[in-house]
Amino acid sequence: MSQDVPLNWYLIVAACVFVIGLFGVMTRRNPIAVLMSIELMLNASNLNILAFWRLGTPNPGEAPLTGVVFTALVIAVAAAEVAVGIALILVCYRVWKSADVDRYDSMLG
Amino acid sequence: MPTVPVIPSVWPSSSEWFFLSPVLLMAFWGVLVLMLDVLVLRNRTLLSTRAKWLGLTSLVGALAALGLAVGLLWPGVLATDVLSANEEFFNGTIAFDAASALLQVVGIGFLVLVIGLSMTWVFTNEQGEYYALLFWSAVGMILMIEAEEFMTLFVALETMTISIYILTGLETGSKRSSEAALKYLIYGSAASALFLFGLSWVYGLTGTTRLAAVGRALVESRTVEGIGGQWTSGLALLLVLAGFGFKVASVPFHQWTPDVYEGAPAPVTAWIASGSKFASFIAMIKVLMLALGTWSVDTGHLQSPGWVVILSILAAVSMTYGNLAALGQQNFKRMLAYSSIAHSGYLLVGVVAIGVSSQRTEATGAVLYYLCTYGLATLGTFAVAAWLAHDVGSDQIDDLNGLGFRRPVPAFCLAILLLSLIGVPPLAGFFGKMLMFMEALNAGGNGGIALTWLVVVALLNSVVSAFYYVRVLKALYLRQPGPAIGKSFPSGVIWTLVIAAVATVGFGLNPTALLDPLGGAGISLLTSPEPASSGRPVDSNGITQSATVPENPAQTQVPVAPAPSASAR
Amino acid sequence: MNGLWVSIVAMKMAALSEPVPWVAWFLWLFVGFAGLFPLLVAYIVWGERKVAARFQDRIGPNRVGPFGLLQSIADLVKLLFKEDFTPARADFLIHALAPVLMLISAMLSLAVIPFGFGSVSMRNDPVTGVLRPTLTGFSAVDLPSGVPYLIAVSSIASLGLFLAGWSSRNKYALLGSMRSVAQMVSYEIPQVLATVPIVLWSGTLSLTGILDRQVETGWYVLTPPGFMAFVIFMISSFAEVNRAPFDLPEAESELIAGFHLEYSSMRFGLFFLAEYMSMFAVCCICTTLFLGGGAIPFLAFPRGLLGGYVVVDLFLNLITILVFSLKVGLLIFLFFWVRATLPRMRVDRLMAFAWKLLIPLCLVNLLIAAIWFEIVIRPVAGRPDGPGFLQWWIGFGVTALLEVLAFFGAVWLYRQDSEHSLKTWRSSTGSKPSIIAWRSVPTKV
Amino acid sequence: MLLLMLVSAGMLVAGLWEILIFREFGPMRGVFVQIAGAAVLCAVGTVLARNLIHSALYLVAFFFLVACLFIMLEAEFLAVMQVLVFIGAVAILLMFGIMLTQDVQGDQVEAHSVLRRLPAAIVAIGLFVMLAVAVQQRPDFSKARTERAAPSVAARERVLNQMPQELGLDLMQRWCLPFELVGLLLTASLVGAVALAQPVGSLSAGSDGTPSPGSLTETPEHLSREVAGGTHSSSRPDLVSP
Repeated sequence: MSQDVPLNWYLIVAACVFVIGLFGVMTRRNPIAVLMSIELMLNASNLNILAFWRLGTPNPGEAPLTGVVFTALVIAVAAAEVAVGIALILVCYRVWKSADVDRYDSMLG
Repeated sequence: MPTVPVIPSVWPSSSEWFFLSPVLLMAFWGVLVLMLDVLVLRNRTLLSTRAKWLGLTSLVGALAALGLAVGLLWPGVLATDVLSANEEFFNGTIAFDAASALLQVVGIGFLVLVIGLSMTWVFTNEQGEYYALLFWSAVGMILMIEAEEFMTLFVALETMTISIYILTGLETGSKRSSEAALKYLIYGSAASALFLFGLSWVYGLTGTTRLAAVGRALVESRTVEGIGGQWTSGLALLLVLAGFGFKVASVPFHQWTPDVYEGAPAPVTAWIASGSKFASFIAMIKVLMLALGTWSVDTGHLQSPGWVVILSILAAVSMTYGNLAALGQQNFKRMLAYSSIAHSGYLLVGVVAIGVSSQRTEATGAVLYYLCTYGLATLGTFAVAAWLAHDVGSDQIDDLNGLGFRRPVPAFCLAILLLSLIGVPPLAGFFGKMLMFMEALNAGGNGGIALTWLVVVALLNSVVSAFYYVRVLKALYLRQPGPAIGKSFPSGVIWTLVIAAVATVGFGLNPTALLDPLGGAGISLLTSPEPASSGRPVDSNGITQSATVPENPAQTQVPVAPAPSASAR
Repeated sequence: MNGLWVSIVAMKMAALSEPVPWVAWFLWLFVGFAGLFPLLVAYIVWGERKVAARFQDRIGPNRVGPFGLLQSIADLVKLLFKEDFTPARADFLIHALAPVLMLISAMLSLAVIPFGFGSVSMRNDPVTGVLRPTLTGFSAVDLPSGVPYLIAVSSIASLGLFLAGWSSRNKYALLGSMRSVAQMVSYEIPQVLATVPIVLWSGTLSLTGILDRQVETGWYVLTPPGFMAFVIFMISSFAEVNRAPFDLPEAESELIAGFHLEYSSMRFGLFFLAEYMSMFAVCCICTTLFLGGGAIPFLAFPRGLLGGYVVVDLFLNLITILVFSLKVGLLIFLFFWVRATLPRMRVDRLMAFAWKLLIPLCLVNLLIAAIWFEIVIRPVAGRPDGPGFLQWWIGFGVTALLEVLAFFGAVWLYRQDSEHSLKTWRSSTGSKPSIIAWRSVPTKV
Repeated sequence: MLLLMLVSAGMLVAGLWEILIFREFGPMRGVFVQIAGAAVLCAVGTVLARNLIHSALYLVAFFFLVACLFIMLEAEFLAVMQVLVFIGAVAILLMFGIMLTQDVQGDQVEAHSVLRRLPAAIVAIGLFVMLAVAVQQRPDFSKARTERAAPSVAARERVLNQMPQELGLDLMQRWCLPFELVGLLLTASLVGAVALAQPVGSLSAGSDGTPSPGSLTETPEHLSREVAGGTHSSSRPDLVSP
């Protein structure tokens, strides 16, 4: 069933989502929204990896589940990143009474 | 078709775990410190007592790990047969060779000094968590150095980075600390997402995540399909470089650096500037040389310019930007941040030299030498920043006024370190720069890209950098002392300063003492352990000759696809 | 709406991997999920009212139909024809979406439950890797990763709950939903950890595989670690489906019904449906994981007869489904019983109970389960006659002893801790008694 | 926003219809286009929605759709993991974050500045065009490598049926080091997040941005008095009565 959809389609979708995420990172001012955009980017990478795993040609001698393991690890890393991110945002909110990246200006630049 | 060797899938043997013992010790020591804090000390003792005990415990742990790491260097422990038996160390996810054995000593050494610095003043309530996270980030750092495979590399990098985000934000209640941490996290996560996307492309193009296999696949595909001549490879390369560029703070990805360096507590800044940068550069060299060596230069049918050109440009821009921006800074930590960007530029020159040079191991040795000495010098200068922060309550350069008269020893040490950062002859910084630049110049004769212009830019930049370092020296010795000067230096700061200064002078006077082992490390850094049947020469005894460095793929015309011998396993 | 997607794609997957005809899952979808299960839920509600009435020395619904059997239908009609009211400032779409999400979550988890034994086919044994006859299970989908699927699906419910509270624009609703999300996230952990021993013993994540393994080696609830896991699973299930004594999200006395405060008419009816449906689902999961599904006690009875004629298979499945329903009914009765008996838990105790008692207990239980695995299961893996008598009893003795120790140890530590935190609280608040300090005096657990 | 939602809902319905039509599972392309199109729309919604909760909801929908794509790639276990981790944990976490930092409705409207969006849009579209070209130019290895990689391909096909077991074995054997390291990473982030989010007193003066002149380790009493507010029994400031 998966062989029916060409690999390139997945790659295009992943690229599209990745770019949308990048746009979000560059434009959103609320840190939580930025985190969400980063999640988009990570998911795009996951999609890429998994599509390559299923539909691409593996290297000779490569383990059969490399892409799946990679994706699983990335999922865990993404969760950790969000946990720390939310905690930091809470700290910033407590200190600054605002959740807007542009207003954090205790240092020059 | 010859049968392809498959790396066995087994739970690692006890000897493999034994080689990992420093890392394991640090991981468990982090848990221990945390438990000590949570179960024994918290709510029962004063914060300062708690901090002292936890700091001492951590120091003991770090020293023990250092001892273990040095013990692994002991001749006989790392015997050749043991190493070659462990070619598939941890199923090929990490390598434990001369390079990792030596470099982990350096990394843990940095950790010891940072822990010493952290004990100078109590800047956070969460002492146990602070030291635990220091240990865990060191674990990530060392595994990142040793990683031979993209997944491990990525996870190790994230372990190190996420721990450091938290460390940066741990100065409780400080506006600058939380702001720095959040900025670091946002920039860092975005950069690691870029990096990951690049990795996914590399994985897709080659079908594997092991560095050596990636390198082989890219070399092979050049003969068949021309992987290198595509937008595909160019973009993948750019994305990977973006990730590394962020970690080493080179120019287009440098925005986080000043704020984070200024906002983070000084010991954490020291850790970012020394340990994190150290590991990132080594991982970068490994990835670029072992995996992406094929993409190093423009070989004619290439639409992307190759990483040598990209990195040369980044190096030039980083140096220039960092030095010019540092000129106007009043804040000591911020100035050091910009100078760190500049030093990333110098180091990138070294990486470029590794890419084009015919003497790649020497070039690698030079870069490693520079990394070590620069890390030490940075630790020393940030020790002074830590003293400023806890004692004077500020971190302006003006607060150093007249330190030379009131506290001659630390001031003298700081002066030495600053001179070394400028690159004044008898000191270590000078030799590091000289070696790297020489390698970059040498490359011109081998048909590589003429890097003369880059070296000229670097030299000019060194001159520029002298201005702002000298401003600090001027403050030390030519200005009248301010009211704050005169308080005593905490012992952690003194120790760090003295160690850094002595090392700087010592390695400057006798550079070969450090250069020789690091050159040896460079050899094994550039040879990756891989299944013996896939191209590494094996002598009659079955012992792999790890001393042979593969030729630079940019210079050999069409590399022969390695002939795998079925008999090897 | 996306849940539907997952279910559809999952079913397509199932249809691909198993030769289940198109008609079969059409039947599951429209007869089972759209017809039978909601009806069942209506009678669970009726049953609860009857049981609660008995507990309170009343009769319960008795006017509409014989024994009040049509009472639920009448209530349903009433709900359908009430005014559908949405607060003016509410987020309309999300307000409408939230109850649907909760219902979907409950329904999706029913999709993988093997209600009966199904047929028999040859598959690889998950522990030994040998090809052997295995039950196929009578379920809508037989997912190879059924257990994580259940966890994943049940976590959607907390999302729906949160959205219900948020979109209502009412502070009590929001408070209730925040509370309940915190509660559900916390109690998910012991719930998941309690299923880990089962996965460890079965060597598979598929619910059918687990069922098959239990039919072969005996129900997991009959082993000491399995019993402990069962108890923990049930307790945290009470919290997961927001039933008494963990029904804080809708605590009438403090939150005037919590998250569904602003819901009326059939949307409230959906919440109602979702609550009872998820209770039903949890009981089904528990029966499958711990009580041996449709297996008749101490008998491997219908297993050997399966796989021959379709008619025989169907008949035997009917029996197993009946047995399954009986077990589920008992568990549901347990839910009623607890609700009629125990008072509501206090909100600060709720978290401490999960994090300081259940989770450590779960972890210790996992270790003991590993001991059981080593003593009883691993030595005989692949032998058709299962564990030996002596071995079983040795394992039983050792693990039972350890379980008792672990239980009392954990309870003792929990009490110590609550006393300690009380002392700290007292010393820090000084001698002046405040309402909060007074209220946090712990009674005995 | 509403339009977006309607369009994506329409695509979902269309996809559903598609599934009903194509009972034989050959032509999955139509299904793919529906799912992927909806996913991209949800991603756009995440980035553009002004209300943060709406953003998060779009994100949840996106996660679901990615899980569906994972199922199409025959990695059903990962799809389950995706739902479990991203919707069960990450989305809930994000919503808690929004609740704790925004006003309750979560719809503080962000200013839409063209100055900020235009360059970002240019960069994004440029990168997308480059990526699209890259995808189109992607070298095809079928000739070069398939023969040599044949065992790997076969092994991959074989493990598809046994995904959870095989993945478990692989994680504990071949990839045990990154797996253990991820465990450490999760521990570190858990510990760190708790440490950061704990309510704390005034260790440093937070208002002016400069660290307060703390005290040396040589004079511990000074600092501890400052921190613990005079009570020796407890250094946890949140337990100290004001």
